[in-house]
Amino acid sequence: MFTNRTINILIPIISVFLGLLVGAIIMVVFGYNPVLGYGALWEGAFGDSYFFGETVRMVTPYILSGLAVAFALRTGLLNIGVEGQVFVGWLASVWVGVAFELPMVIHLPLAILAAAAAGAFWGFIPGILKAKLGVHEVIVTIMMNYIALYSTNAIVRHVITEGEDQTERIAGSASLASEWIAEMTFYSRMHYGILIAFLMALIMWFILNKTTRGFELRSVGYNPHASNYAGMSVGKNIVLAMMISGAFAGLAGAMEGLGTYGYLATKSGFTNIGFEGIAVALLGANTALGVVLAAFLFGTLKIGALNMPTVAGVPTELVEIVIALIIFFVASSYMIRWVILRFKKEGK
Amino acid sequence: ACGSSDEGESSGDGGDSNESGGEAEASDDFSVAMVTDVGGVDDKSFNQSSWEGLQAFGDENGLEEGEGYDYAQSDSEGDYTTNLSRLVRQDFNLIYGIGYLLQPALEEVAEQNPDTNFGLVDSVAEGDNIVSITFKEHEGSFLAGVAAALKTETDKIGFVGGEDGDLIRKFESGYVAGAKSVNPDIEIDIQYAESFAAADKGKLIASNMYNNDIDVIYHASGATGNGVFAQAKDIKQNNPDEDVWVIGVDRDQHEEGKIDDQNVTLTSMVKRVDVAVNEVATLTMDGDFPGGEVMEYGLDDDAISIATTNEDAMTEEIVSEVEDWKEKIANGEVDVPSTDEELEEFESSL
Amino acid sequence: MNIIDILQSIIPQALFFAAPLIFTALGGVMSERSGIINIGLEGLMVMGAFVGIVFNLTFADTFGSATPWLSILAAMVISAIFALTHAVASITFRADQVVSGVAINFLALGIGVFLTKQWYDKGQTDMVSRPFYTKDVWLLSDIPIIGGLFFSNMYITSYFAIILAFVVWFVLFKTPFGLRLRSVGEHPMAADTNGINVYGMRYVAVMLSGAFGGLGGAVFALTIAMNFSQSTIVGQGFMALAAVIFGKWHPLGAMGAAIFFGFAQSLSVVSSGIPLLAEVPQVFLLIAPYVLTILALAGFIGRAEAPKSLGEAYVKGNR
Amino acid sequence: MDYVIEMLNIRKEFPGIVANNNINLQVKQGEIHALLGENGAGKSTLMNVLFGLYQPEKGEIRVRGEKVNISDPNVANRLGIGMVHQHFMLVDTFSVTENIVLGSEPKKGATVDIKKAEKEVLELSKRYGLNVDPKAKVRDISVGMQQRVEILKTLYRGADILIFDEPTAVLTPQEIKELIVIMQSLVKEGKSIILITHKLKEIMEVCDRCTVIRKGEGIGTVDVSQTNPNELASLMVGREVSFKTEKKPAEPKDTYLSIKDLYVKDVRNVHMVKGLNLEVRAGEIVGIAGIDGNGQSELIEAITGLRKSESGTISLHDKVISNLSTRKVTQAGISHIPQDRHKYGLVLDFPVGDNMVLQTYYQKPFSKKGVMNFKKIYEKAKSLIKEYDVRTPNEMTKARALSGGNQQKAIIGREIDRSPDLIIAAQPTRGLDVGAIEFIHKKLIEERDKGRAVLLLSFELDEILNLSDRIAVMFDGQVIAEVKPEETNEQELGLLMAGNTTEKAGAE
Ligand SMILES: Nc1ncnc2c1ncn2[C@@H]1O[C@H](COP(=O)(O)OP(=O)(O)OP(=O)(O)O)[C@@H](O)[C@H]1O
Ligand SMILES: Nc1ncnc2c1ncn2[C@@H]1O[C@H](COP(=O)(O)OP(=O)(O)OP(=O)(O)O)[C@@H](O)[C@H]1O
Ligand SMILES: [Mg+2]
Ligand SMILES: [Mg+2]
Repeated sequence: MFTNRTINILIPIISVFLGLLVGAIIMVVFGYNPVLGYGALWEGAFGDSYFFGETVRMVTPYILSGLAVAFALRTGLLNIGVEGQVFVGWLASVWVGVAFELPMVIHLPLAILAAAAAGAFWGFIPGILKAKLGVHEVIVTIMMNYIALYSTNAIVRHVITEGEDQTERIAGSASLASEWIAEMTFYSRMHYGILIAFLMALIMWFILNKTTRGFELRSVGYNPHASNYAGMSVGKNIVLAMMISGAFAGLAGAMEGLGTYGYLATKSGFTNIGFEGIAVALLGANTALGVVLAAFLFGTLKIGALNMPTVAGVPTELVEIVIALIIFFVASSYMIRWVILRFKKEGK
Repeated sequence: ACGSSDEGESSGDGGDSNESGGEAEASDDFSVAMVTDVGGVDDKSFNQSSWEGLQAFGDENGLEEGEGYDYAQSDSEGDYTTNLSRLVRQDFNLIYGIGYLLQPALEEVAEQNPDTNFGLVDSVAEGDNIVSITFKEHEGSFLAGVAAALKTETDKIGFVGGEDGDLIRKFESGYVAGAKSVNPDIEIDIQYAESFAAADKGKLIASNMYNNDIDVIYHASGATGNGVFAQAKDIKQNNPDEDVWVIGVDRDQHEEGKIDDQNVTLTSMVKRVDVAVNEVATLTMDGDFPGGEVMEYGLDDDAISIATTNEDAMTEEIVSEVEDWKEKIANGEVDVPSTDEELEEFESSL
Repeated sequence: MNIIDILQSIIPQALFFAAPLIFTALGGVMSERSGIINIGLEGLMVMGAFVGIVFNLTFADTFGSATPWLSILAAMVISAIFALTHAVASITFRADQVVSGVAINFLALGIGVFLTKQWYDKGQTDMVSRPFYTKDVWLLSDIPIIGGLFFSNMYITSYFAIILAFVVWFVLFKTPFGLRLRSVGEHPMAADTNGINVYGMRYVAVMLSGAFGGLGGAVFALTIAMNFSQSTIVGQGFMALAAVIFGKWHPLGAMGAAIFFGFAQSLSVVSSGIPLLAEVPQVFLLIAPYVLTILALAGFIGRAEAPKSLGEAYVKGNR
Repeated sequence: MDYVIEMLNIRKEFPGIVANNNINLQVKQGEIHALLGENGAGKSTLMNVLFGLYQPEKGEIRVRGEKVNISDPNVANRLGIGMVHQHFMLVDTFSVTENIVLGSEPKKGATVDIKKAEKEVLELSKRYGLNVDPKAKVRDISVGMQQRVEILKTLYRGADILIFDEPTAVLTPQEIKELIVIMQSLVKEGKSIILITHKLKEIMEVCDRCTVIRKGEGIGTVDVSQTNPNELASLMVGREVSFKTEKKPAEPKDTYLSIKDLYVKDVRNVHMVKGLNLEVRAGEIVGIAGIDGNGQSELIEAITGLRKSESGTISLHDKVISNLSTRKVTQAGISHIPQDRHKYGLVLDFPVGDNMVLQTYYQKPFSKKGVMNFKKIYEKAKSLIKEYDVRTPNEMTKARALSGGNQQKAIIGREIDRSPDLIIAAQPTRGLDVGAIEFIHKKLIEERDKGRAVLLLSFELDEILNLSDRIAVMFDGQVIAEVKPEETNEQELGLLMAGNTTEKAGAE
């Protein structure tokens, strides 16, 4: 009745269900109407094509930051620096977007590539430090987040502009936004970036599962000693893994810079795109398809939540709690698996 | 302005319906809403003040919260546009964006929705259906500077900014100009925490400043200022005779300065966003939406003022001198600088 | 400014900045020494800050001057209980420990802000009326130079943090409990065959990390932030995690790392008053603490060896 | 005669497998009782049940005649049962003393009374002639020493029934001798011992009785004095086994591997190989005999490119390969069966199939232009699995789920299949049962006969003597003697390995 495969698919579904269930219980306890609350959430995410567009807009960077974390984890690295890599990617894409006047076929790809390169560079530093000096990537990436935050602010303020809080808008030729989509979705900010995100999910899957490079990266991630014994260069693969992960994160920044916003404003704190990427990756079991699905769930919950206070009076934080619970339940899949197997035994 | 009219034409009938829509608006089904920045309507700052303005407006006109007036809370930068658009789609007639951070989002949404009227608080946005509401914070800050210069016993005062940028520079310029006008030799230490939410950084900066004999600090730094208050109160607690002062911002921060029966809040640069928001809403309801205009509120509208709650600290002398300078600003005798360049000019003219 | 003045303004500040990080990092050391990764330190601090502030606001009138102490105690207890979620997930349910830690971070902030909105009807609390204040240490503060550097205008919580670091060191390295706790993190099966309750030890360690993390958050709230909101704890937990690794999972090392962070931060503030450094663009001072940390790691700290079984769920009888 | 231990009708299941089925084991007071069985027969499981790590589904345990319920190791300790595990249960970073007292520490106030503990450990160690340094860190001491720490651990807890799970698999011949002496002195003190080993010779030498289990079933108990190795082996495997590996005389041809004046440093930057010279020719097996720690590992790592050589040359055919990368060395035609199969040999979380192409994944037909062709890879894997009798559900099974013996067969298949000129086999049969050993030896000889050069490193003199055509004895970083297996014996080799060359000269 339940094969291993169905159980693997069932677990996230059950987790989401349990998370929402506990969320509903919390709403009841605090005197809200859960039907109204979740109704508002649904309306806010899919109510009409505008909200749908916004949901997709939100999902786009989540896919990429999720891929970034997932890619690193698949190669044995914990990249907490996605946040910082998003910043530098955003900065690079906007910089290229405002600094040049080029035909779109050159300008847009150039801006996207710049973001990927900037993110890759930001991943290179912890990568090389780990490969050459054995410095723990977690601390370096945490530090690099702060460095990215303050440096991009300073660059926006003093290099790209003269003392302004935000850059100019990027040239139309570097923009991912589309009038066509905007019209379709009553001016949501959904943009072509979602296609890039899908493409990158495909690329991640392809690199890891189909290429010799991916084989090496995974091998090094699982067992560096054996990989070294088999003639692979452990250091090179660590650096490369961090760079590819960083490039995905940089692209997430480009989605914001070239798609959603079209500019970069100085920031007081983190965007959380990177931190939420950790959750997305983990919920998606570090697989490409899983990340895409998890990003959709996150985007839906986040955008839908904005509608909850106005319509149902429920604070948006309820959704944070629900998300946390879903992550817990997925992580504790052992428990769910155990219950399912119990169930199965008794069914027989 | 030229650019925006071009685009107005390109969206064709949108412009027409805007005009007709604007005039046909009857006061009985008028509705107004606002989008906060990440501070939220209880930030004890301009978001809260704006919301109070809307609530007052609602009360005066018998509107119901949720129908007649409402707000949407933003949790991150990405939510601004979503919230604005959502309110448009809920058919609010006038929608405010609170805070300069909303400028790009508001411009974008306003352009897409020419039928709706928008108001932007704290910054200038372009668009025929947008009214920009700004404040002459530099004037208020000037008076804060005057008060600081009069209060200090060490002739050293400090300024703590949140994120460096045009808006906070305006505070800084006014403050420096005010202080120097009273005492050209005064030393002013200016520091930015690079965040509106770094209480620890605020405390470090304040501690460093008070250590260096600075006795009055003006903060324009949101929650970072919590750290400034914490440090001042800490000093006061240890030595009730030591005079250290904080000048609050946006609202009267008298509460924050309380320690036992003393208070470290010298005064606050109060910005009555509520007054402005209420007034513009009323104008709009009456069919006089000042689209495309910049409404600048200052001392003369009582939208900017200096709090005198702490009567022990704000002695009559100080208050009367502050009043004198206020007079001078009102009658144009003093032109308060609002940028670094203007400040430089101002200082050289002293 | 002469050098003494500079030090005098840097050291006490470095210590008050460091204290919350020290507490939290000690919690991290406890948990990770027992083999459980704790990325949820940030969330534990959030919980501690929330509880500390709420308790203080609620009971200031009842308990008077004992309020701040009781507040941090309450924060410790509640955070320890809260950490139980991490323990149950990662020890009993064998959850990926990183995942569970990430969930802790989301959950704490969600609960904290949600309840703030429920109870206070706004996104942030009022300021507390009974925070911690600094004190001069009786007699010691009169010692020339040293007194000014280390015993004047200090929070008692800063000393408490340093003392706790030594206590944790003592417990971990001198007592049977510590020996057992470390063995569980290095080789749980060896511990098991020696009759040590691996799960029990890990539960205790994770709950202690909750207590210390909560303590760190509460101390931050009651010495620095004074109220609780969404943005009270923004990244301090991650800095504490960095201190754990920087300090090589050693309580005194973690303390040193936290003080180093505090020192770098306060240096970046103070340096605007030091002639040579005043010319340096602001951004370099802002990023200095983080760059210094990376350089320190790359330069002379080198490879840090984590507890051997860190991150691995212990399943009885598995090889 | 009274039994100290009686395990009656024990049944222990794991998901999908019955590891022990109705097994009986009765141990007499003061005897050394052997437990014999193939890899995976269920020996360790049975002992873990006795030690309280596992709970049996069925059956009864009696200790000194009393029925007991051993719910966890603490109970076992209290009953005087101690176990030296197959995989050592020691905390690397702790000192010897800390490891021994862990869980029952002597206290002084709130602290561990480490002084007292050290004194006690030293006394115990002296009493049983174990000779350990109580202050040394476990990671700094040899494997043999670690094992003695394990023994001390049980003695410290007052055990008088000791279980040894494959204690000799990881020891050098000298260490085995010492262990045997220790065991005999323990029995003299009135203790009883259960010994698991695959080495029939050891059973014959020290044990009183032997219980045989096969595939989870008890086969029976025999008096060692009434039996012989052949009988034991066939009881265990269920068929006849040949011990002496059949092989024709070698026909050595061109020199393939040639090492001149090689110097290599280890991780601590100490010279471990000091001017070593060695040649291996096509069609011969050269065995390296030596006590662990005389530079063997460093030598192999230097040849295979895993470690830098300081000076001297290593050449394959006439091409110098010193300090080439591992990949280049592999391409030059060297295969390497590593000592530690879990650490170096396999990526345990990869499927068996992927592990089969760990060095060749980037070559045709397994990949083209950087894109993997898993169809080809799994075809290859299937054929290797078949040819080398790797027992695995299929090629998609994770390597982790295979038993040690089958993991080793997979590695050997992979390494031999590359048709290398030189095969370096480091401890290829460590911890394997006689059936598996037989198979692997046969394969290595087959390769030799095909004209390949084989360099064999082993700490088992039997294996060296059986398999080698020429034996190089390594001592202190040099080859101090070369002997022919048919012209020497264990006695002489033992002396040579201890660095005693004069004896050798005298013998010639
Ligand atoms: N923890 C476990 N989970 C699942 N199966 C197990 C476990 N431990 C042992 N087994 C199974 O029980 C069987 C007996 O294993 P055991 O380790 O007792 O064998 P053994 O006789 O000690 O072998 P060896 O001589 O190689 O040490 C094995 O075939 C294995 O499949
Ligand atoms: N992680 C695991 N997942 C699934 N099965 C496992 C796992 N670990 C062990 N096993 C089972 O245990 C069996 C034997 O493993 P084990 O390592 O004890 O083999 P072994 O022949 O005793 O080798 P060695 O003597 O080298 O330990 C395998 O056949 C396998 O079925
Ligand atoms: Mg085994
Ligand atoms: Mg075994």
